[in-house]
Amino acid sequence: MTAPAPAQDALAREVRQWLARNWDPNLSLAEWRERLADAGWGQPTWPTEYYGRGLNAEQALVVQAEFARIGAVGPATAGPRGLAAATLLEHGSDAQKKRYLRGITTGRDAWCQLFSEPGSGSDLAGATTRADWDGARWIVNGQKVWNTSAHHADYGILVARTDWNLPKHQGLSYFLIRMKQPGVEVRPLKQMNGHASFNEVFFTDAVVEADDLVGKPGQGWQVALTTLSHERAGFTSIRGAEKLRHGDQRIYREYAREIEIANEPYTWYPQRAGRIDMLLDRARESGAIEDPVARQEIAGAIALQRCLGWFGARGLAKGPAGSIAKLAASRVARAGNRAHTIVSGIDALFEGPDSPRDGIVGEILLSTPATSIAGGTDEVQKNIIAERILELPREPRFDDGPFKDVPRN
Amino acid sequence: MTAPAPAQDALAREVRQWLARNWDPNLSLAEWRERLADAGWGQPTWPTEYYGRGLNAEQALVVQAEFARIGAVGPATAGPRGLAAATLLEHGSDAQKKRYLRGITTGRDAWCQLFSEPGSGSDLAGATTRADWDGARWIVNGQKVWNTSAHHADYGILVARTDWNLPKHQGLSYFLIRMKQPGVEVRPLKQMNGHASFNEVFFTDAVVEADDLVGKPGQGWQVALTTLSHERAGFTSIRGAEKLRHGDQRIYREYAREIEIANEPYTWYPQRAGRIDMLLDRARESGAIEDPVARQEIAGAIALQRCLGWFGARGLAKGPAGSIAKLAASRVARAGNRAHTIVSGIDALFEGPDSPRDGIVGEILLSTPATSIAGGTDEVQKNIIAERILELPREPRFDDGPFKDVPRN
Amino acid sequence: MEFRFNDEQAQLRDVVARFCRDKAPSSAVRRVMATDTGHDHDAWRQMGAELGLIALHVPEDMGGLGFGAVELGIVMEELGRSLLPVPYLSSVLATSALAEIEDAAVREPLMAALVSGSKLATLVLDSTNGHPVSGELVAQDDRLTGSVRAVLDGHRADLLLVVVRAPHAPTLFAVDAASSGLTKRPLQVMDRTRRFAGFRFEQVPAARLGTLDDAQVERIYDTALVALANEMAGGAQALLEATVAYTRTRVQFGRTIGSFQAIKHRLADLLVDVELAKVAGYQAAAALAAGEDVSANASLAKFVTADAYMGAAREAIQLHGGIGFTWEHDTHLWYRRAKSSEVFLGTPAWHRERMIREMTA
Amino acid sequence: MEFRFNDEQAQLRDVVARFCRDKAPSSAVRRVMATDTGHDHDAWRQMGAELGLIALHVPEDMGGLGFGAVELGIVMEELGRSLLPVPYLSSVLATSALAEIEDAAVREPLMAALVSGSKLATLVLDSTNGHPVSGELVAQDDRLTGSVRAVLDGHRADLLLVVVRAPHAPTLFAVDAASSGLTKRPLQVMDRTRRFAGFRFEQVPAARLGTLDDAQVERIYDTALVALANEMAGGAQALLEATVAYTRTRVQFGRTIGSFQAIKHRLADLLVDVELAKVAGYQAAAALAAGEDVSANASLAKFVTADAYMGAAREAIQLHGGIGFTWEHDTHLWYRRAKSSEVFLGTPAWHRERMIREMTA
Repeated sequence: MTAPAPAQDALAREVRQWLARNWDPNLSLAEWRERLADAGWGQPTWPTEYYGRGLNAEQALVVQAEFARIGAVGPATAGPRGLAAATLLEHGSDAQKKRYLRGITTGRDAWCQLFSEPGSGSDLAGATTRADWDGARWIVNGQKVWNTSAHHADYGILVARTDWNLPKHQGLSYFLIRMKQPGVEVRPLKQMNGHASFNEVFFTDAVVEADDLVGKPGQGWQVALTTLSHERAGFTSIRGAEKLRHGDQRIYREYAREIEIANEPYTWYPQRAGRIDMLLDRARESGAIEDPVARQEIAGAIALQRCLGWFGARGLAKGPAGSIAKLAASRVARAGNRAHTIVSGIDALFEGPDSPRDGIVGEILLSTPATSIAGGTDEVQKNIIAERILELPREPRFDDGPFKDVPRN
Repeated sequence: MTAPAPAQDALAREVRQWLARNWDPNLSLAEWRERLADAGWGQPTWPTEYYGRGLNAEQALVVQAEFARIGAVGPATAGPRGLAAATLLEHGSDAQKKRYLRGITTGRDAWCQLFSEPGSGSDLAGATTRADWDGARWIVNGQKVWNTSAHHADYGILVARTDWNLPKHQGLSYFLIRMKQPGVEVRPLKQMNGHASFNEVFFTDAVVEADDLVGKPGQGWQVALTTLSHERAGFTSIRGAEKLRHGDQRIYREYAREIEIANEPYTWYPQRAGRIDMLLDRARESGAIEDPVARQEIAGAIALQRCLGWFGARGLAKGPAGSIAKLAASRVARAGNRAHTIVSGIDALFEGPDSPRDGIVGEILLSTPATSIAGGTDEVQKNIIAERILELPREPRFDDGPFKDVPRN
Repeated sequence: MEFRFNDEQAQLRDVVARFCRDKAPSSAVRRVMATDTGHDHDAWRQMGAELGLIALHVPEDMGGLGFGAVELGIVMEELGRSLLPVPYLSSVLATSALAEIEDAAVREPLMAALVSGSKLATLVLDSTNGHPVSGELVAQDDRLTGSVRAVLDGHRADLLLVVVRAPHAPTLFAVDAASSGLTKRPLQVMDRTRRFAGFRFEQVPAARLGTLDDAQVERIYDTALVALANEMAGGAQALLEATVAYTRTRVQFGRTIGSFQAIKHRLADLLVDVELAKVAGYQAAAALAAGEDVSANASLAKFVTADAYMGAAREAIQLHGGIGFTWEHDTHLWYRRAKSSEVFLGTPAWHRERMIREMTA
Repeated sequence: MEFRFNDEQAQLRDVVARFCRDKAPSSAVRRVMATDTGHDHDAWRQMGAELGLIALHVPEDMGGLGFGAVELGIVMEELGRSLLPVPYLSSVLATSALAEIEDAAVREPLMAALVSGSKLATLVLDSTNGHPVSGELVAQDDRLTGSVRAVLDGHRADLLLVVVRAPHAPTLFAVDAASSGLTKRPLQVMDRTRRFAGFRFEQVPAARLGTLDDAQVERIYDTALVALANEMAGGAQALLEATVAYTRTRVQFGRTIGSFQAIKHRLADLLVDVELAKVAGYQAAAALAAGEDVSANASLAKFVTADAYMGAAREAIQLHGGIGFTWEHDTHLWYRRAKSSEVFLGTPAWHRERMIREMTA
């Protein structure tokens, strides 16, 4: 640890003083976050005119440290709202920032992301959900999928096609859409492991107001890239059940509930990752710890996971190298599945209460296949590595003409 | 066994009578095979006008059975001469058949195959060895590689480019070339396992007479396909040290010597295949038979090899399915390498006399990588399977313009 | 690439294939999966009464059709190409075990009930037989005590045929599923088209059918392995075909994903897996039919087909992408069957070890 | 994607990299390979006298430069990116073992001779130390008897540092290679850039340097593993780079083979192998430098890097095609090094087992 610079000292003092005057764990979560938004301390890096303080990332750490020191709750962060905020800050109009950022940071409004479609998975830019201008508003028709928390959401960030005569990346536009309207139907999508963490969203003449277009028509892909880069940065970190508990006051109870709701879709994520952490204990339980062949599998799985952890911890997983970490995570998940199978033997037949560890083992076996698909398939990651890191030639293009002529599903 | 048909009985009687009059193990091999060529019994399926009897494959088996019954030696078969004969029978002119087939079947002339080039391995049709017409003869310049027995050969079957303005498959021609001439230089090519089973052949203004063109100019690829189909049919069978020994007479001594020379380039082929047959004995020797992890590797390797054997024995490996057998053989070889490594442990450090089994183990470790390359790489086999068996789309073509404009090494 | 079976065998394959196609579309499987028994009773009745499949492998002098392991392999492979939820495998295990009993007077009435389909039996092996089953049983004065973790179709069987070794020679007992002292616990299984139940035996009265020698016990076990192996080969084949078909139609980046070379090569590798798995199954069945010592190759077939099946299931999900991970798509039903089959009757690692043990015995 | 080493470390890497590039072009390696010793004596002299690499990791109070395992790892990785035939690894093993001796009077003269490069020593461990070395030694009245199958650079070492456990506590002995009773057999090795010799000891007089505790013996062994692991990571990286470069220029079917997606994806997989192998090596070196208990992670690094290296060697030959199988192309020299490194100091399977043993101890 190096000593804080004098300017940082002053900043810390300022935050401390403000917290001393304003922080009150008996406030409601909403009341407190309104105060945060007014003062800008909740989002130190946001501009001062939009509920922030215009500080840099290093300064923001100083602010957060002061919050943590006394257990003060921060702004709303759960779910895709952070992606919406980051995108708006970079591409939104002044009016849009004014209109939406406050509701994002206070937690008043929930958001969802509406990018993937049944017909365009790896090929996100092949979206065919359409938005047509009727002279006053955009009319949206089509279907999105894999939309986490869409059933809770007030707003969505939406990529839709507005011009079918341009090449595919040029005909997309980026919208903010009200989710609570008649033309939007949200249906839960059940996964093979029995959870329903995602939704399908159907649009039938849903409406987007003119001033909810982000950027210009046709700039949707560039705007979406901002969202995606923020999403990718968050993917490889494993979501845990975040615990911040300083007392029993009202705000902590509300905050705990907020986290619980936010984490609800992710309870199976540790299983998706292969639960390498459980292997040795499970092997002791089942007796496989005495089996040299099982020990080989366990060693291989643990080694992979350690290497992935070290790779990430050394800050190597940035930019295209994030794809290396993503592929390594797929290997960890597969190795975990194999090792848990051999460790459990006949018990791998079961699910739910009859599966070891109250169903966790069964859930591992049924969840690991998601790791190499969600957030960009292994195949896409390999293309990225081959083309951007190894600098091998790109795949020949078959989709660079007018989109209406491009073969699609 | 079903009883032979009456016609086959008559045939068997005829062969038996001819052998009774002609077979004499005190003849020289050459003398005997001249008799065979005159009578046509050495090559029963060849036409009567070219040293054969014009019989079908089933009848040929009857003939061969009579030869085997009394231990009569057959015609010359070792080396690429069979490929030359099959190709000439299908595409050669009458004069060519007359001129060459007798020397092939009697063993007077040795042959080699001149197809692969340093710049065209998987892409055989990309050959750049050129043959230019000087008004009277073809003048050959260029280089071939992987030419088994070229240093013994009297003649070669050669694919060379005669027209650079046509697409690549259309500009090739097929020649018969005299190997013993000033413009042909044969150099042995040493492999990574220390053997030199192959040669490089360099052509510098080498000469091919006008009537040694097979088919028409530009038909070389079609003619070569005939050669290749016969070659592929022979690849997956493992060459063994053929043993036919009925006595100590002159002809058997000469025949044994012929086989020995023919097999000389192939002594390492069993090692290339992974020597699965040795694994259990080696494990007993090294003590690895007690190691459960080594036992897993051994079991996996043995299983792969048995499956490959069954696949072949059931007659499944015909046509494009030959590529399945070829890929399976690559897996067997890799599994053999892994298993021999774990079985030998520290002894895998060595080669030659210090390596177990008088160097066989070291030779396995250094030879198995050839299996997935020789006779068509695994990558080519996978394309064949994907496109011809699974009927997936073909790779986009980048080489269908005039050959002179096609990118190459 | 099909191994040439004879005409009668080819016909049998066609009949079973057509039957499965008719009876086991996704909708039917999912409907049956949701029922208590998880069995398609109608299909099962037809398999017995109309197609004669229940009696197929039972010797003619025992009231069966007298076909051998090769034909049984064909039926299993075709069943494996569907997910038709019927208790065929447990029936095969039970009737194969019963067929080892020489005393016709003891065997006949039971066999008649099983072959007619009027009773459903399953086979119970415990770990004292050296098989990878968790649980142990002891027979004392024709009463059985102990427990077995997972019995195929145990939730519904009328009769348990139990091979008990302790404390005497291996003996085959018949236990009525309604016996007092027998506690059945239906288990929540990953593969809902194939159920298991656990059993606790406390002084359960059992009918002693006869003793078996070790070779007989192994033959019963090997028969089970070979049947399951052929089923798995069929499952792997079905997954390969479905996945190839999907990659031929699914378009991304303006082209079918089956036109991407990386996908093509992986599917080619998968085809090799499947073809080798199929011959492993055929060969083991043929060896069993020929009365050869098949244990090494039965274990070989079990692990080769299990590895191919799991590999095919993994690739199927991966190449289907997101949709392959959804409940509504069938891929996961196959994945569950593959995972279930991988560990039932012994993991691949266990069988690799058994194969070496047999080869070096 | 490079882990950020500090500036001094980066400089060290540059120096060693440049040195290896200069000294170990293919022609030089092949020339040295063909000599009796198989060592580049000139390069070795410079590594000691000019670059100070022999003394690099030796503590300053023992006459060394006092750098740690991280710097040693850097040197090994860069050496591993070439095939420079020098006895650096054996020197590291011997000096690391010697550094465990506390008695300066005993240690000093030997260490001075080793660090100056005037004598070459290697380390001998036998299987009684629990390490996967075939051969056993017994010390009786400071005389050693027994045999050891394969000693790194044993063909040329002036001095053998021998850890003998039987019949007493582990003890480090120094044995002059010219001692009577010592029979040396240079071995024909697969990797001709790294030689081994076998030794038979018959009542060989040995200088007792001091006893070691078990932790010290393990530390010596772990140091060897970590050094070799970093070397292997460098080798894997070199093979990846060479193979990628080749696929970018080799044309078949009118396009570079590196443009085929199946090849691209395999190279991407290989990059993942290599990157994970590198961090495994770095992390083990850092833990060793920090004095942490490193045995589990040293074994991890050994098997992860060995698997990556062998995988890279296999892919390198395959993607070079026929030329990759020829003697004249360098790929096989790397393949031989990879295979040799895979089994030296214990196979990957052996180290997976050791890792679990350490984790569950």
